[in-house]
Amino acid sequence: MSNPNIKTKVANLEFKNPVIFASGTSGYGYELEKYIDLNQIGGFISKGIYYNPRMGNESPRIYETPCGMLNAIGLQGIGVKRFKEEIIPFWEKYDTLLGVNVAGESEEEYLKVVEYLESENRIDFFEINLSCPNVQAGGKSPSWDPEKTNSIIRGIKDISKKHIMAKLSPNVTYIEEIAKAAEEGGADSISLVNTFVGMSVDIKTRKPHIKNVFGGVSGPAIKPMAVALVHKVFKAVSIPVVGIGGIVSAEDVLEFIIAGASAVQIGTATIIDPQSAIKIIDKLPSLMNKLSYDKIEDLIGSLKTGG
Amino acid sequence: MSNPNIKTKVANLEFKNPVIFASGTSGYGYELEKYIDLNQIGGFISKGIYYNPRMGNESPRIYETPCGMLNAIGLQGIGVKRFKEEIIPFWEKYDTLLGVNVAGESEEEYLKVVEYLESENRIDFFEINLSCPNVQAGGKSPSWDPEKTNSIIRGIKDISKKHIMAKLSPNVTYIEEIAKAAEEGGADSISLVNTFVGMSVDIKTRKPHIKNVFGGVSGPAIKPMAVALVHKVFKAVSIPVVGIGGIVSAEDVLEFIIAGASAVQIGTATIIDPQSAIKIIDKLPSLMNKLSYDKIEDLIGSLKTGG
Amino acid sequence: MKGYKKLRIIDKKEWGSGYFSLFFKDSEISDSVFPGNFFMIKDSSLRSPVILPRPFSIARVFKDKGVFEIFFQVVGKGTENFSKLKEGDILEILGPLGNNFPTEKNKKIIMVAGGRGISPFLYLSKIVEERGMDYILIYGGKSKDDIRFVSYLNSEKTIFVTEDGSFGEKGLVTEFLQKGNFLVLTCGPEIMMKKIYEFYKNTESEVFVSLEERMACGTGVCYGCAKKIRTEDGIKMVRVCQKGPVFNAKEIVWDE
Amino acid sequence: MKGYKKLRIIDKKEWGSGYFSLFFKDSEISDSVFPGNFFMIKDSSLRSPVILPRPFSIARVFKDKGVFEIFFQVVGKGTENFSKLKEGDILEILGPLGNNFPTEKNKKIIMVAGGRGISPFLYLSKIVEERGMDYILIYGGKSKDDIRFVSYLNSEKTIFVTEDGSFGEKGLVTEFLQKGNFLVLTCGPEIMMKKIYEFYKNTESEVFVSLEERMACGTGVCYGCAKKIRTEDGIKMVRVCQKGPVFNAKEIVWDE
Ligand SMILES: Cc1cc2nc3c(=O)[nH]c(=O)nc-3n(C[C@H](O)[C@H](O)[C@H](O)COP(=O)(O)OP(=O)(O)OC[C@H]3O[C@@H](n4cnc5c(N)ncnc54)[C@H](O)[C@@H]3O)c2cc1C
Ligand SMILES: Cc1cc2nc3c(=O)[nH]c(=O)nc-3n(C[C@H](O)[C@H](O)[C@H](O)COP(=O)(O)OP(=O)(O)OC[C@H]3O[C@@H](n4cnc5c(N)ncnc54)[C@H](O)[C@@H]3O)c2cc1C
Ligand SMILES: Cc1cc2nc3c(=O)[nH]c(=O)nc-3n(C[C@H](O)[C@H](O)[C@H](O)COP(=O)(O)O)c2cc1C
Ligand SMILES: Cc1cc2nc3c(=O)[nH]c(=O)nc-3n(C[C@H](O)[C@H](O)[C@H](O)COP(=O)(O)O)c2cc1C
Ligand code: FES
Ligand code: FES
Repeated sequence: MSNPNIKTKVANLEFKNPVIFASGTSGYGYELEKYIDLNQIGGFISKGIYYNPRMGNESPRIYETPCGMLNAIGLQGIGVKRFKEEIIPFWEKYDTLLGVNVAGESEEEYLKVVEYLESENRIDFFEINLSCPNVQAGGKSPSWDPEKTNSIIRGIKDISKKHIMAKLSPNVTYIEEIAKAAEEGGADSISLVNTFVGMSVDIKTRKPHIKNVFGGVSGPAIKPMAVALVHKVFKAVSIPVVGIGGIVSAEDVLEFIIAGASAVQIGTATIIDPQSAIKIIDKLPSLMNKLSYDKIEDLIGSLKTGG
Repeated sequence: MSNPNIKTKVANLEFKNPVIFASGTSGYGYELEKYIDLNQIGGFISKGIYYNPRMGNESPRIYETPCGMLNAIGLQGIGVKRFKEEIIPFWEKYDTLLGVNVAGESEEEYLKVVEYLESENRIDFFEINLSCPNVQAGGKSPSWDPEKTNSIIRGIKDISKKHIMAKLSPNVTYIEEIAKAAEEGGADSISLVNTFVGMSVDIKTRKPHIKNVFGGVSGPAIKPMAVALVHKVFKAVSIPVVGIGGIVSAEDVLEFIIAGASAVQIGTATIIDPQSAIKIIDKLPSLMNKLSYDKIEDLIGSLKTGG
Repeated sequence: MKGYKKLRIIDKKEWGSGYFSLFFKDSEISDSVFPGNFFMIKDSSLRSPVILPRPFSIARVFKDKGVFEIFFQVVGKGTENFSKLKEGDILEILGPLGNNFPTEKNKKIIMVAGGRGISPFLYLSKIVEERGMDYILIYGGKSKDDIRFVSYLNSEKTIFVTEDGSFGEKGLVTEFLQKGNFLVLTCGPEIMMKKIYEFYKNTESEVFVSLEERMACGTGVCYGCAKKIRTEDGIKMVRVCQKGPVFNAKEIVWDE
Repeated sequence: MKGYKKLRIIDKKEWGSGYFSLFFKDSEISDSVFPGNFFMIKDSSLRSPVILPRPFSIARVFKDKGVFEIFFQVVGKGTENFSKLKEGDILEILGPLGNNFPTEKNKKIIMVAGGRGISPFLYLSKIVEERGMDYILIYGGKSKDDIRFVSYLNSEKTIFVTEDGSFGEKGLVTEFLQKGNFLVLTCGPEIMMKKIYEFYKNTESEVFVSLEERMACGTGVCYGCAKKIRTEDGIKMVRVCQKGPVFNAKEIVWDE
């Protein structure tokens, strides 16, 4: 039995292991402290943050769907000021790579968030949540449009020296176009997928199960779609890809990595059990041993097609 | 206990009940004859048909995913000539509304299929499968593009007097645009969704579980996405909408109808059990009684939002 | 670090009409739990038809035996699955979570339970009784099928109420409230709790309610269970699993 | 009209190493089924972790008792779930479906089974024996853990083969084939069946194989189980669940 190497790199970011906590499903980190050792995880991405504090949507905000869940939290958040004052100090105790998920209702807001936090050394990378509804554009999200995507990423790269990870929405016709636009804008990596637009109706009351009517679908249900989109983007761009969508097991992690992901994020799994990621990380080496795999890095995009 | 009325109309088409067999998951109909009385179902849509017979993809073609399945049959089919000679006569025995799912690798091919079958009186409507990969356009599907959608539907309306149902792919950024393009092209109704692009990898062999690499995801996993898209299209167009995606129960049928569908199609449910639709149809009246609903037609699009 | 614990169902009770109790043995939990606390419970076996855990209040606690009880009603797939499990089956349980009901020596306590909302008051009524505190429990349901634990509850302190009069008094629990200076604790349908709040709004009584907001994580990471609450910093969407489930009724921005 | 039948598991056998048998009682099925036929089996209870039915060959049939057996190996979630069911649990079964193995009076029959591919030959060996037909059965596996039914099979007619020699002969089943004019029937890994076909390709023997193509419906509606087959009209993608699962090996376009 060898001891498989589960380290991985996403451009300049070196992760202890390929499992990153996804944004919005892991709080700010402190919520998890009593359940897990935050030094054992590959990386952590905080809840999406706007410049100002934000109330979020009314309840009900969540509903379970077949093998998945629907959410419309509405990016409730504490804003950059409290983030800097309360959350950054919390993370000083840990050496795990920390990403901040950046949200904005307009291009300017994305820039303002990055500008405000750029000087914080504890932040290792910004993940740009391009799926936020843009109020000016009638609720359309920037990652539905290659030009918007390009311009936001370019603007951020101009003012930030940190690693910029562009997080894409799956709700588009040509994901490759959006991914290329982010790459051309200077993104250091691409993460996908965010949630799929979904809805559920209570047939008794005839009301939507979610107050906001529409929500985002996450969890195992979306895994095959997410793997497909990750593989498409992996083939379309030359920057690294971080895979997200329905990962609940070590097997799922390898599936995304073989399809082209350099690392993965887990979201709903942490909602199901705060220790899911730790259990997955613990299982990776023995799973790799069983399959005679030595290094995560050798597996990235190693899918065998044709023949 | 009243006797709820489960009849429904989709423009000029009057269905005995709202449950239509979806294309590609019900064969040509004869396969089901030994399991169900084909006169009891709301409607039937045959397997997608190109002008010429078609071999389809290599195996494996199917794989189960969380609460769903992935398929890449590749529209294997018998072509219009054998369809006319072998399938139409079979359906003469039944009075259930019959739709033909029309496929094409080019705009011309769609027209050729409709032209060939237009004079068949047994065919009540054509469902235009706008999700076929277009070989000329490098595998892009017409329903990813409003102009292509519009032009195919317009072309078909010019040569056909039958009801034209435009079947849309969910893999697009703005479903409303595509739906409106179909409506402007003259479509009598819109059906959605076709399958979501997906993929699954065998981590042992590192090969895709499906020979074709990519496939389409169907089944309960996609239900919340499908309901959302149906509701969006219902609000965007004034022609009737037929809801498809993950329906496996009478409750699911009502969910789609309340969200805006005038009728529904069931696909994967028939693969799971050839009698699923019959069981669902049998259960509808008692479910409606329990919820104090009198008529399916009163429920269409009756979603209560706001407040 | 502590996470979900795998606990064996050591006993099960089918109450009829869709009500069930499951019993678990864990002295760490039964020693530390207090009425109002809740657990997130999931079935992580292959057989589970749902993926998210579900929240349940602590019901009875048999501290000497290290045994605690969850009392629930089947309303959907998650609870249906739990209802089909048998003695010996394993569930995963996280908790006790959340805050708990306040108690106060100097005021009479009025507990008001609607249906399955009886859970927290089963143990609480025993605790306040042991402490020699004054209380009454008003326990209502649609019909006698919604009233359980009759022999467990102190009949001198409990007013049973059913809408159809099939057990105890006929009417709604709110018809049996008394004005005065009480500590009112309630758990049940939101509409009932709101009415109780309104009944006591301009009195000296304080009302505390246990909110049954839909939860996904129970650990505070998802912000799914937020409820509009008046805080020092104004109205905020507050996570019920973190600051609750018990709130002072006057902090709550009640739905119209 | 006939659809899925709800049948109770009347008995279960755990063979070890991931092999299981489930037994069902239904005289209609046990009277009509013939080796090669298969069933689609699903668990439509809440507890099922998969949604599609799974195909399984008929294994033993105890006609006098109206009992039939499904013998399977755990390879994924569907089979894992089936392996956890108990006597008394209900499964839904559709079938018998598909065609069956041919038999012929005038030729010696050679049956070749690989691992769980033994299923159809359990009953078939009894049938041909009863009919007084000449046959041998070559039954191979990786090790002794893959060999079952030893006392049920006629030891004079059966050659047991294991790759590691831990039971019976050491080697691969293909090393024990005899040239000549036989009716060769085989079920097991595709690579094994292909080798057997190649062994007999230019001889008088005919080879029939049972294909284990992945299936979704089993009823012919989905076209998921298609395999490249040489037909009168040229090479076609033929549905294994409709024209098979048993095919003449020479009709099959074998994968490279
Ligand atoms: C802190 C807390 C304590 C609770 N304690 C108990 C308890 O002791 N006993 C008990 O029986 N139940 C209790 N509940 C409610 C219980 O969690 C829900 O009934 C359960 O989650 C429903 O799961 P399900 O899968 O069966 O239903 P689902 O399929 O999830 O939902 C079925 C229907 O019930 C509704 N529903 C779901 N969750 C809730 C909810 N939280 N409140 C109201 N309606 C809901 C849904 O909108 C849907 O219409 C508690 C809830 C909370 C938040
Ligand atoms: C006509 C027919 C008869 C069969 N008879 C038997 C039998 O008597 N006993 C028995 O144990 N099995 C039999 N099989 C195979 C059995 O159907 C599969 O093992 C089962 O469907 C796997 O389900 P699962 O959910 O456990 O695995 P899945 O999770 O669906 O798959 C697990 C792994 O097994 C592979 N796999 C899935 N299905 C098949 C398949 N059909 N062939 C090869 N690999 C597959 C998958 O690619 C995957 O890697 C038969 C198959 C057919 C088509
Ligand atoms: C409750 C919830 C809140 C989320 N909030 C955010 C967010 O603030 N920013 C963001 O980029 N993604 C957010 N997401 C998306 C997740 O980060 C992730 O992309 C998605 O859930 C898919 O992964 P999963 O299937 O593992 O959950 C949220 C998801 C959920 C379920
Ligand atoms: C095996 C299979 C084959 C299909 N073939 C077709 C087809 O030929 N034409 C078409 O328009 N849709 C086809 N579909 C899509 C279905 O008609 C339906 O839109 C989709 O499966 C979603 O519905 P469901 O979740 O109820 O299955 C196919 C789906 C499956 C699973
Ligand atoms: S349930 Fe997730 S934050 Fe409360
Ligand atoms: S399994 Fe569906 S056609 Fe054979």
